[in-house]
Amino acid sequence: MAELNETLIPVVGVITDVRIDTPDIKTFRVVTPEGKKPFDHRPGQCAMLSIPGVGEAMFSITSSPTNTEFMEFSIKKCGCVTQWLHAAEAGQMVTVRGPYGKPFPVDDVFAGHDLLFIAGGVGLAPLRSVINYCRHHRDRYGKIDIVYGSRSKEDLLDYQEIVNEWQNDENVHVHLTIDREQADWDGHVGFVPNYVKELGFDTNKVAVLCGPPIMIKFTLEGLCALGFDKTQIYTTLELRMKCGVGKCGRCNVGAKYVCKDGPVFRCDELDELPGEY
Amino acid sequence: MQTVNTQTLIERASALLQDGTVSAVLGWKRGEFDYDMTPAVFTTAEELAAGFVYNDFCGANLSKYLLKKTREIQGKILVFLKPCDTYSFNQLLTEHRIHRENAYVIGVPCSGMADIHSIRKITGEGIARVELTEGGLLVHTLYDDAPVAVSYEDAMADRCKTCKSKKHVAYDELLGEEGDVLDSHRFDEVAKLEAMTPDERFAFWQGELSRCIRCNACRDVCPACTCEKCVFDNPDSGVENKAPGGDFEEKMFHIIRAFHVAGRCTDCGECSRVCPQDIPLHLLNRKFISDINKTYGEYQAGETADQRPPLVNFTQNDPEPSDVVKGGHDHA
Amino acid sequence: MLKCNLSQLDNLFAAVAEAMPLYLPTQGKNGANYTKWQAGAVWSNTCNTQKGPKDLFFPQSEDLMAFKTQGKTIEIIDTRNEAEDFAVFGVRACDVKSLEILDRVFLSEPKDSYYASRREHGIIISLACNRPTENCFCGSFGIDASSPNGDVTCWLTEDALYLRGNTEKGEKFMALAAPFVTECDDTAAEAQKEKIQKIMARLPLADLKTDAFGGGKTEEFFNSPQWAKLSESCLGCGTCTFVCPTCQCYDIRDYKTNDGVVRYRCWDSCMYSEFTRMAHGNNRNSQKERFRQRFMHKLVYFPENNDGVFSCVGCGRCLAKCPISMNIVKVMKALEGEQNG
Amino acid sequence: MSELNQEYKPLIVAFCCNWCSYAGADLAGSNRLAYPADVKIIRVPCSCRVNPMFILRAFQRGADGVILCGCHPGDCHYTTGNYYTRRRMSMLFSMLDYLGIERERTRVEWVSAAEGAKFASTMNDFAKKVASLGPNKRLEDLRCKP
Repeated sequence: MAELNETLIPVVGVITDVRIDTPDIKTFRVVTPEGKKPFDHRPGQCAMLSIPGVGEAMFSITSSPTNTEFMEFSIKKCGCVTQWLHAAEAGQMVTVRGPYGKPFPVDDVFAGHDLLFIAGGVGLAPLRSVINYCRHHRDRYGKIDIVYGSRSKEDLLDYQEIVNEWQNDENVHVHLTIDREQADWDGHVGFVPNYVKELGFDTNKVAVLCGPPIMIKFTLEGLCALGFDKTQIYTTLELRMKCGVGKCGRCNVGAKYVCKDGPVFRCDELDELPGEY
Repeated sequence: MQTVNTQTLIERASALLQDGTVSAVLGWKRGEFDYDMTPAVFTTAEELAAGFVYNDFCGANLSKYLLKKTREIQGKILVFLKPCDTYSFNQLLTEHRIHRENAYVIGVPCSGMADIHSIRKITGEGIARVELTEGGLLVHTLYDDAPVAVSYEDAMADRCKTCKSKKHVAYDELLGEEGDVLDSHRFDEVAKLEAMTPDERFAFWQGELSRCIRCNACRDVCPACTCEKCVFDNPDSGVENKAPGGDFEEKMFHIIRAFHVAGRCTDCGECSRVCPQDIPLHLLNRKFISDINKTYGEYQAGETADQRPPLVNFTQNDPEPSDVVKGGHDHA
Repeated sequence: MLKCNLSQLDNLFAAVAEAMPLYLPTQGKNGANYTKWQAGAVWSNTCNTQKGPKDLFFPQSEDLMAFKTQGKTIEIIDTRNEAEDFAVFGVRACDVKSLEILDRVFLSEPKDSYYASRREHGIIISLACNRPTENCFCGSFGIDASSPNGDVTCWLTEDALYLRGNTEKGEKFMALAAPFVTECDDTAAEAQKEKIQKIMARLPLADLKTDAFGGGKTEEFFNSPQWAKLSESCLGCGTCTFVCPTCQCYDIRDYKTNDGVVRYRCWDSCMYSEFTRMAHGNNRNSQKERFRQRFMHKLVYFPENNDGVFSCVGCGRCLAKCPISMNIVKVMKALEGEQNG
Repeated sequence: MSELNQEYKPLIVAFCCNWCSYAGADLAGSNRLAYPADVKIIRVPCSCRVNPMFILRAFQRGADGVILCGCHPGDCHYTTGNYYTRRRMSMLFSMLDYLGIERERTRVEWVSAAEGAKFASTMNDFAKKVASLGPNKRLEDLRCKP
């Protein structure tokens, strides 16, 4: 029996680093006790993290697959598992299993195209993996635009990485915005959907959206107004999950399971599904 | 056999809809068979004519639905309540759980409800049709050429055999004759268990409660279980649970549930009626009722709408726990 | 075809039980249920058992693994054990089919090793239904109650049980049964089959049609106004899901024992209010949405993902058990009626 | 059997109210009055803070007996808390008895801050009674057994 592979049984992971990103988001670096990356993944895929006795929850893997050393998860304090994690220090073990879900089509659909990433708040977490993947394979993609907004400067996730790395890349354009005026901020102020309209992108590209539902809704409308077709726009969904492999029965939207058929969906595919997400 | 019939109720309900007294009617809807009625809301005379039914199989206690319905409805909702249901209604009023002004209660007399499970015990499976006649029920099965005659007495739900009251304790309007509070002998079964040795009692309850599948039907149907969020659903309560993880969890669930409704349970018997595993859950509630009666004086929850339940009350001279839990047998 | 005289049946059960655990329906306080055969047990031929044989393959609650934690360290303990051979006797056609439906979930990649192990070791001895109930509608889902699948198929007549081995696993059972059976032709079994088919045709729900449902019909039914009416009096209890032989939703939970943590899974119900509740919200907030999910899953979503196979076998348990008598038959008729009318 | 029982040390959980019984336990300690070391005291603000679930939970987690101590009726720090306790526990213990759970495993005792000796003798007596019953088998959770 022991030789039989069982996806529900996780492996042990060690948190080697906890980075405080924003007042309510921390990024956790996880490796196996041997110091290796727990498993390989593709951009956009998720993993189940758990603390025995507390619970198990699904998180998107925010580090790029091209990072072979470790895995990172940016986690917002929200429920009981995340609260517990936020209290954890380096050296704490957790359990991890995965990878789960369908990744972004980075090697086929995205290849050769200009890319537009739009994120709001902690919504950057799932996109960070794919952005860094594309940056790593820079020659495979055209121009990369990143629109990222949050409540305040302090709430911008991965701010150091954005400023120190992303903005210095050739042909990568980062557009940051925050919701309200702030003393030490000389950048754009305003909500993401409006900013996207202001920036007015050409439609010859693939767009990837992630953020709170209300932001997705209005940004999607904005993109369509700019002339984008829904087949050009990708987003990710999040629902309650227990198994991660389409068997426990709770994360379905219509006939699709977010854990198995998602979390990445093309926006025209979402239109086919009932609005239960 | 019920003294009021479908037609009487439809006529009265239609009239009340028509003159604007009520805007909806809570009753029972005809099913696939003669015995599977579903509680339903009707808003027009046409709907009533098409689906409303009232007969010996309309046993469901509709009072709990008022919790939601009287809060969301515009105008009044008409509800038909049997005598035992009116006790639940009063108890809900006591606890300020329903909006009285949005309910229009018609008391319907009840001569005891039939229960398809009681009938199946006599006729076996495969009931094609149940005919209600003057003398009793004629049950046509899929297999016997001649229908099987079942007396009303035999067809009755267990809870109706020990009916505590034919009297409506709350209503806006009453159909038929008012009945009396009965001397029901409903504590006989409790006394029988009390007379057993602890070992026998343990064996009995172990056998019963171990069948529990934690479907929560007993809780969800119970008119006394009206918490917005049950402790057993609350992850912060420390007892949240979904499956009987072992013998203990089942006992814990049922003891605590019975305790939470102790002094508030009107003994309507819905818990035992809905249990898919046939666990006599009412015997837990009745034990509390019987103990309360014996220890703190006779008390019938829901008798009036302004009583203070005995477990949120006290006197300075209450007996000590060691005196209450007495008698029975010594443990070997 | 083999024949076992009814007088020999208990000896047959005893011989099988000697070799491996044997589960069969016996009459309990609340009707027939699968129990482990012991000397003196009386097999019940009642149609149908209160709960299906699902529990034997996918128990209501089972341990998945254990953890030892100390300070910051965690040790994972694989507590899995290979199941031992066991036999289940008297499984009806609907319930046999329900296992095939569960297979589609649990045996699709990645396989669920807990279920797979039990499935691999469980021998299903099915039995044709001599006396189906008024709640039965397996025929609507293309199931033939007179000729169930399974590792061994049996027919019962007045005086004998007729057995036909279907699989290699079934032969294991047949070998154990060998001392109590004799060879015979299939005349008696065929006659019994015919009898059953006649009964099936005149069941009250025999004309229930499934044509209106199936994959790709989400749009057609999801926004139906019927859902509000149908779910109006639903209590939100889990009875229908727990007695359903094809419902397979589960929850994974941790239990802190006095010296560690056990991670177990248990049946869950889409009817429960917290089934899809997350820290930041719930995508099925009302009972209407939860109720709709259950039936849409059985009649549309599941067939869409599984070659048109419905996730209902017409066993009739939800008809018999629902506290408010709301069930899949009423749902199907209401939705279909709306479509036609 | 009796020999075995002398060996056997039951685990007792004692819920003690902060104002009287806990102080009573304290006094028993400072007066060097002996009571069994297997009595685990849980301090509660008032005896009526003890939810019936606490009692069942204690049994689940391995207690062989559960005793609840509070101020004497009439002396409650919160005036009436222990009157409610008295009714609740009467009903709960009666229910446990009804389910066949040995009634000597549960007890309510009123112990004031001055009654160190009563605390010790109560615990000694309760522990002896529970010991004579042997381990709690009827309200145990097997998952919590080693």
